[in-house]
Amino acid sequence: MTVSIQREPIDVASEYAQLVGPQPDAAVATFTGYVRDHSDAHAVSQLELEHYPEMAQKVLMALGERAADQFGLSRWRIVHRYGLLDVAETIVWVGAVAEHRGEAISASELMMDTLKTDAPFWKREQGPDGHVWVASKAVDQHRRARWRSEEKA
Amino acid sequence: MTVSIQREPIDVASEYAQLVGPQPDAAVATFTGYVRDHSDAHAVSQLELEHYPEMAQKVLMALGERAADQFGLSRWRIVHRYGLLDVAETIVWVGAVAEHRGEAISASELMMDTLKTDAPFWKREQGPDGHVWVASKAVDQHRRARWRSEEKA
Amino acid sequence: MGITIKLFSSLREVLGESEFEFSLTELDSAVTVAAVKSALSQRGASWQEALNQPNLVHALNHKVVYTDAVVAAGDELAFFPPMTGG
Amino acid sequence: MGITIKLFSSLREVLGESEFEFSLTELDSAVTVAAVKSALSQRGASWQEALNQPNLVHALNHKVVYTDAVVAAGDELAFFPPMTGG
Repeated sequence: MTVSIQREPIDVASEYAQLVGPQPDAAVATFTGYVRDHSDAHAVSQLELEHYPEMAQKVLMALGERAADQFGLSRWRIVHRYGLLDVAETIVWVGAVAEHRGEAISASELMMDTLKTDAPFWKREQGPDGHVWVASKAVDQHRRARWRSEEKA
Repeated sequence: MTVSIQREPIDVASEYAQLVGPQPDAAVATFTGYVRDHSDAHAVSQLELEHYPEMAQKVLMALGERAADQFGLSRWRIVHRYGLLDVAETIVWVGAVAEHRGEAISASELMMDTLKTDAPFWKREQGPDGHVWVASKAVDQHRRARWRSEEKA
Repeated sequence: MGITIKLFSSLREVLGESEFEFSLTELDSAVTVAAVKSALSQRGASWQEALNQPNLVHALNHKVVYTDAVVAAGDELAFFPPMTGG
Repeated sequence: MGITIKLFSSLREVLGESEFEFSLTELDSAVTVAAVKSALSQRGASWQEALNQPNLVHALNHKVVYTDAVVAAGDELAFFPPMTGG
């Protein structure tokens, strides 16, 4: 299945329809992330997403393939934005299709937890005091670590 | 937020758009279940969903409210079909909106695991040997039990 | 004392009824779900068997209960096999 | 030996460069990421500081590596702070 790294907003309805196709498998889980109007500390008016294109493409493909392998997905898709985003715009969308709900839901969670820490994207928030690079969060490292024991060597 | 128990197919794109609204919160998780063309043992050509309308409405509302309370959801929605369904039609759709992805994803999983065993719907499959009532699965009881320790008295 | 009985899924199918009014005139005021099951079981072997299957679920006024729950006049008591929605 | 260096996010911003070719003529063939970092650190205090921040990530040909990874001619070596996508 496929990855899209794009400047354009994510068309969730279209992505969903393409993911499931005309004969859907039994279980479809999706996750969408949107730009918040605040961070922990201050208001946010815009979000800039810098990325490392070639590496991001490879990391997201490997991540989707790992999730498909681990959870027996029949279909999956990862879409990630870059560039300048307004509040309430889409940032990321993942979709996972499987025979059973547990597999689809866990795969979507694995994809999100892993791309947060492993995919080369960097967020810069436009707040009241100018641009601020977003710091990596301990909770994200912790959530990422939950999946590490199940990884292959 | 709301529950719909309906005969009509679920319009996933429309449900999604109504769930998130014009100013989405940061994290949106959804799950959709579709009619499979097979069960563990045989081919399935149609699925009939019987339900207990008044109780189903109450159970699904209580379940959504519990998920909202436990995971701090800003919005949620549960849609469940009844009646005669063809293969590849939608059966169920849940959506959960929260500040953080872990909460949205866990809430969607809680809603699915709990409605499978607690909401008064019964599936009857049309297979090669006629209609067969679907038996309750041990895996569903097991998944349901994971959430029990976190329930309030 | 009159209550409404509802049957769903395989119970409805096997017993050929989905909803009916049921009176328990001979019983005292503290009627339990177990007592209603006993009374209904006297309708015949198919009722006896269907109402004593090990996984039977009892819902009193739309809430799952144990057989020691007390039933009052006007209540709705439903019997059905384990739920299989979703 | 020539390699391509890429810098992202706060490193790119602080150091004012995003991509450049870098030669390590004076080093032998077994050049590590650590050796490249040392060589680049001699460009000045801001380089020294930026390349020695505790959470610096090193990606060699699009793969995260430790500082003992060996760099070959034509490789692409990127430096950046922890990723914050999603």
